[in-house]
Amino acid sequence: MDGVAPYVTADGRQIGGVLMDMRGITLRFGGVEAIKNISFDIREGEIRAIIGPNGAGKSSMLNVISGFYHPQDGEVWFRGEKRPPMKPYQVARLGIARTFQNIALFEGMSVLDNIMTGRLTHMKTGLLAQAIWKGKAEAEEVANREVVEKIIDFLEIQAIRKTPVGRLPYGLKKRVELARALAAEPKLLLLDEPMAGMNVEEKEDMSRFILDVNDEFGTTIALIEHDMGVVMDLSDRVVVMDYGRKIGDGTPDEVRNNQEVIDAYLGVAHE
Amino acid sequence: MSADFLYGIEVVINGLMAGVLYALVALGFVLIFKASGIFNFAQGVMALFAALTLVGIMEGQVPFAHLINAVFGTNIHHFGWQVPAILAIFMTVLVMIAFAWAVQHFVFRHLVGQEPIILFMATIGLAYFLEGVGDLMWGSSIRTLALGLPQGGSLWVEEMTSGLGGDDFYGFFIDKLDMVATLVALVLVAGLVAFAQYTKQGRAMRAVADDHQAALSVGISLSYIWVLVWSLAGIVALVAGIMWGAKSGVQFSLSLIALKALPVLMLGGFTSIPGAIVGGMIIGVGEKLFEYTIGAPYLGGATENWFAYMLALVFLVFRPQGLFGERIIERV
Amino acid sequence: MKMKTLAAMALAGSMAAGTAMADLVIPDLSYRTGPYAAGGTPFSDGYQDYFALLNARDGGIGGEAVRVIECETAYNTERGVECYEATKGEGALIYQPLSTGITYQLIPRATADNIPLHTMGYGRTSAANGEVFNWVFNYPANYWDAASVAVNYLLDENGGSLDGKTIALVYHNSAYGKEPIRTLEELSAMHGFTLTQLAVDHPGQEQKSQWLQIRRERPDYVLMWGWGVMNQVAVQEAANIGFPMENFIGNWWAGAEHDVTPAGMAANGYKSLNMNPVIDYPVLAEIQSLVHDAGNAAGDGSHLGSVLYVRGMYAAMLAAEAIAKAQEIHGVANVTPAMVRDGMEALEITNARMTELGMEGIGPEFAVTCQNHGGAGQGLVQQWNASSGVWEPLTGFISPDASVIAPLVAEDSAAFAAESGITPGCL
Amino acid sequence: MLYREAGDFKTSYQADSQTFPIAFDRWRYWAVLVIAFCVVPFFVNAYWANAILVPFLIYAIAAIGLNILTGYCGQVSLGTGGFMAVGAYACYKLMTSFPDVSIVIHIILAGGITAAVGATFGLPSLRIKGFYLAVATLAAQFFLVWMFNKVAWFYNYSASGQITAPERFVAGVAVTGPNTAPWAQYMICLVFLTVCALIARNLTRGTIGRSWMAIRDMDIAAEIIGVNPLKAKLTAFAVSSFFIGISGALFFAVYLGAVEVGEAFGIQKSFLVLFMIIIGGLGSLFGSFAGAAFLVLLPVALKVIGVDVLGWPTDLVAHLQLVIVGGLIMFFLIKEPHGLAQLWRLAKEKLRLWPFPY
Repeated sequence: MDGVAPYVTADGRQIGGVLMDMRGITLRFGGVEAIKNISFDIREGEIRAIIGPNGAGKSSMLNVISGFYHPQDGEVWFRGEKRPPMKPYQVARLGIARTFQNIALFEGMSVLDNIMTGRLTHMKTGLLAQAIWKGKAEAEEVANREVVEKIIDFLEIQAIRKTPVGRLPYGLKKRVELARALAAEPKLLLLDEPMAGMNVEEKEDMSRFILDVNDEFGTTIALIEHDMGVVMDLSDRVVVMDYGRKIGDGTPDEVRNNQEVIDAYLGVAHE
Repeated sequence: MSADFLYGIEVVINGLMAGVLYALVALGFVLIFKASGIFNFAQGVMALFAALTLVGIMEGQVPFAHLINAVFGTNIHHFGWQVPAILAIFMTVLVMIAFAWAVQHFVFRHLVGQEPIILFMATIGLAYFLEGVGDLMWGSSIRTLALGLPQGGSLWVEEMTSGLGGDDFYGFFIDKLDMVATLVALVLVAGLVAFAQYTKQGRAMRAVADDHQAALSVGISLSYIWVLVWSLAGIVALVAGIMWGAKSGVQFSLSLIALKALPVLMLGGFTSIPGAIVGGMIIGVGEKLFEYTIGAPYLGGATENWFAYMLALVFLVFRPQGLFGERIIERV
Repeated sequence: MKMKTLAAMALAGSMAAGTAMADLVIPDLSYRTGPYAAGGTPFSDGYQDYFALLNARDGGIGGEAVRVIECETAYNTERGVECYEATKGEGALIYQPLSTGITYQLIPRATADNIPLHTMGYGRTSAANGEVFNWVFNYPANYWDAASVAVNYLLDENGGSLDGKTIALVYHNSAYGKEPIRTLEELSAMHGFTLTQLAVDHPGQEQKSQWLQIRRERPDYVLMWGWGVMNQVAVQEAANIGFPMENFIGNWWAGAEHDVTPAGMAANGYKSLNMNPVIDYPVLAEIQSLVHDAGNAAGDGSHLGSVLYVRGMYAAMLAAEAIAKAQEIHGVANVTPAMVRDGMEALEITNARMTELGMEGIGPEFAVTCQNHGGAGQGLVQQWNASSGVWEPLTGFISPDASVIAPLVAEDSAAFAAESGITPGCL
Repeated sequence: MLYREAGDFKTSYQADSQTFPIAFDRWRYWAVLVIAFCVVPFFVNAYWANAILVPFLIYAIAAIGLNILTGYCGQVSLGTGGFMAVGAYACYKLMTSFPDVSIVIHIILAGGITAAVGATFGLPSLRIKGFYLAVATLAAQFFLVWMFNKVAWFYNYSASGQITAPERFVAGVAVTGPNTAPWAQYMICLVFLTVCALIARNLTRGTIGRSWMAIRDMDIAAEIIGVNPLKAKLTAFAVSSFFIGISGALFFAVYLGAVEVGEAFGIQKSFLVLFMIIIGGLGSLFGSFAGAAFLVLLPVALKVIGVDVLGWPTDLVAHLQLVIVGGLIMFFLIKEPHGLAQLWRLAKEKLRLWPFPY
């Protein structure tokens, strides 16, 4: 897969070189192998989907990428460098942001504050300057607020800016979570089932946002999704997982015609 | 065997028994926490209240006499009768059940579904309230608990073991009250376990502890179960109050024994009954052994209070899930 | 009623103003709640009942009625400060805080406000040096006296020598409990006994370690500086390990009825120091008839004649005598706190006077001077008779070893004077 | 009708993120400050200073400190008493070792020392969570009190084991020692409280505050979006302990003047300050003030009503006081589980919509 030259997609987006390369990842919990020797890459500017039935190890893979799980075997390469074992917050600082399957917003804070937490990796003033506030800390706050306001405008959530997150309906929470991840201005955005539990209309909205993010900010996106229709429409390339193994990798069309993938989804018994 | 070594064993034995006494207090915490997720700050005060009530009933004291006298200018103190211990214990149990019902009915029924910190805070209020009510009902002097529990070192044990060491060894000291307490604690735990395993209410209780929603959906009344666990905790508090009160008399400081139960809870876990017993023993032995070997000779003594917490703390750092907890796998 | 409500609303006003009333105001910082209520209640009852007796029998002191203002501290320092501030504006003449912690708060405050402080058998020991502590009095005896009295008693028991004996000190691990250590260390060097120190952490419900150690080491005597629940547990544990109770001696805050009753018969023979023997004083009958029977008892009346009740009454008597002395010196009936201080410094308690007051033998004879605010420092030993439920005085008043105490007092008070920038001298 | 945000447009992000977005609140805030600084000092007497105002101000600092740790960062601590003791003893040692240095610097340094101690005892928080952590902080509480009691160096080997604050001056006015005027006591505490509250406000509204709250609300998610949990928790412990240390130093030097560790900084103190922030409102600076005021004032008020107005026996009043305080706590919780601060917020929200509530 390496060495594929940059190209331009049919809708005019620029796909670059390899951004993240997972090489032979194996993850075990006790005796259970959640991920078995999986390799795949994510290229700059593309929308990469990871699909598979329940328990296939998709979320575990995402957790490996964001540094929450540490694989027993394999290497993670990011921007051409081998990534040493890292704590999740260090991974975040590399420019990898994510959303969660079961919304992980900070319920005690307002929408604005939640999104501002996405800027934490960009904010550098020291404790003392923050205690004084006037000057450095305030300037930094305002500068970052501007970035956040752009994202708020972009995701059309201006009206709920000051609302405590706990009071929002499900669909909006998902959007706020996306906003928080975007606020980090990530190089790689991981979306864990961004459309789970949404109705058709909400799914359409979310799909549009994902495409827009990719389009306008050029953000590389890796997503997990159950809704096959959505995945096939959105993504440039798809990795298919089943029981911790990779059973397919390629464009949506290639994957759609892969016999092993069809079996996995139709539920052919495993030996 | 050298006297020092034998005395070390003696310290361990006494630590075990002291640990059982701590566990008695910790049990009450565990019962309530397991079934309702409430960290009951009032457990110590409940022990005081139960013991005060027992003594008050036994002596035929008029409840709220001081308040009545102040308001109506009367001068009443006692009914003039004495109530036999067994009957008084039975009546105290009834009072604790009534208390449990009142707590559920007036307080926690209105707080269903609140965060743990808020429930905890309600028990703080309850502790204040109960302390005040206890004082108003029965007065604040030190009361003697005349249940005729055996006290003092067992001479039999002392004589049997005095030959083990040299002239410096005087035989093992084991307090008869501690033996009784251990026995009572074991019976209590066995009773609780049997209750939880073999009775309908007990099974319902465990169901609630596992999953409130699921328990509700199979038709278990949460309210009933919570009155039940508060009653049980009240009874455990009475037992703890009797055991500790036998030593010191029944007085305000009884409510402070809760502090000795907290490291036990940390170690044994807030939800495990065997954890409370084993945790209690580890704490009891640990603090006594430390005081014997290091605290008293080198640090000037009185190290037990902090050492118990330090021990639990260090233990938890290496094993955050506690003694009997399952390994925690964090998920997102 | 309405006026009272209004007064309460103008809280600040009512607290600050009001020296106008012509009564002799005596605040009583009591504690009838909290962990030490059992000790605080009888003391306060005795303190108040005696003033009530003076009012009922003599119409007060020198013709001036006494007004006692009770304020509950729950043995809590901050509440003690609140009580002090709340009552001092009422024209308080003398404070008896009955708590070492509160005493330390009040020493600088009362000194600045020129109100005398009487800390009887507790508080800051070196306050005995009246040249440094002009406004603080701790007669008739202090903690260091108590330690010395206990050792002198034991010397007497052992034919004048404690050489080779071992004495264990079981103490409350606090400033109060640590008080006697220095004195005992001096005395141990002097008399050749070995001193073992056993600290008991607050509150003291669990003393197994300490008593197992005593059982192992078998000291000849055990002294105890305890308070609150520690006392009851210690007495019980001593009985449990079979320690001979007659060799177990508590100080005067570990020798009341409630300290021994929970242990029942097992406590029989336990000894303690006291500064006020419990005997059937004629004044108690007067209090019974003139105060209690008139329905004016301070508490529920059940403590009349108990150890701490008598001590409270004794403290009240000393205060009343000082006020009378002040009235005599200054020739006015409505004395000020500063005059009461003068009265305290000129106080002389004689056997004749105590007999006259119906309290023969309640305390030692002593005279206060500017240099010595500590009195005679004498104490006696009493023993608990569990079958009759009475503390029986065992000895007469025993004197402490002034040659040991005086230098310690001088040293500590000099350190305080240096630290606080006080130039010692008489007022 | 004054209480409106309509028409009060914010034209910059600074203005939007200010402490009091509603004009009326701003006026009231300035009014409170003016009264506190320019009016009260002229009227305060010894009773009000010693029984109410000074303890309130000092407890408010401690409550702000604990609220940062517990309310903002979600780490329940029962070590407050022990940390106050560190502040007090650090202040005492500094005062007696360097008598020529200003007491203000000593108090700040005492806060700094407490911050270091607090951060050390905060280390286990990386592994231990929730009530387990609360109980673990008791280890700090008991150990520190034991240590200050046992190691004579801390109390300069004095015979009594108590520490007494020598007289110290700020700008020629005594602020510690027996000759301190009530207004001076009040002013130094007020200045410290104001500065502490401002710092706390600044920290909680910015980057570090958001990291704390993120850790509080969902620690795993916080770590994944880039919060370093070690740093966030330890700064919370340190900042919290800094404030608590200052309050301990003031408690000893300015308020009581002499303390004994077990009595002044025992476990009850830890519970008291925790009660304050819970009753006042977790994660709310206003709640810290409200809780401190509630628990300082209520007992005094009940005492005045019971003893001075109704003339009841003091012990009866003291017992009833417990019943009433306990009953009120439970009543408030049932009516409003999120503390006094939330009650206040709801009242304001109603006021904002009044007289057209729909």
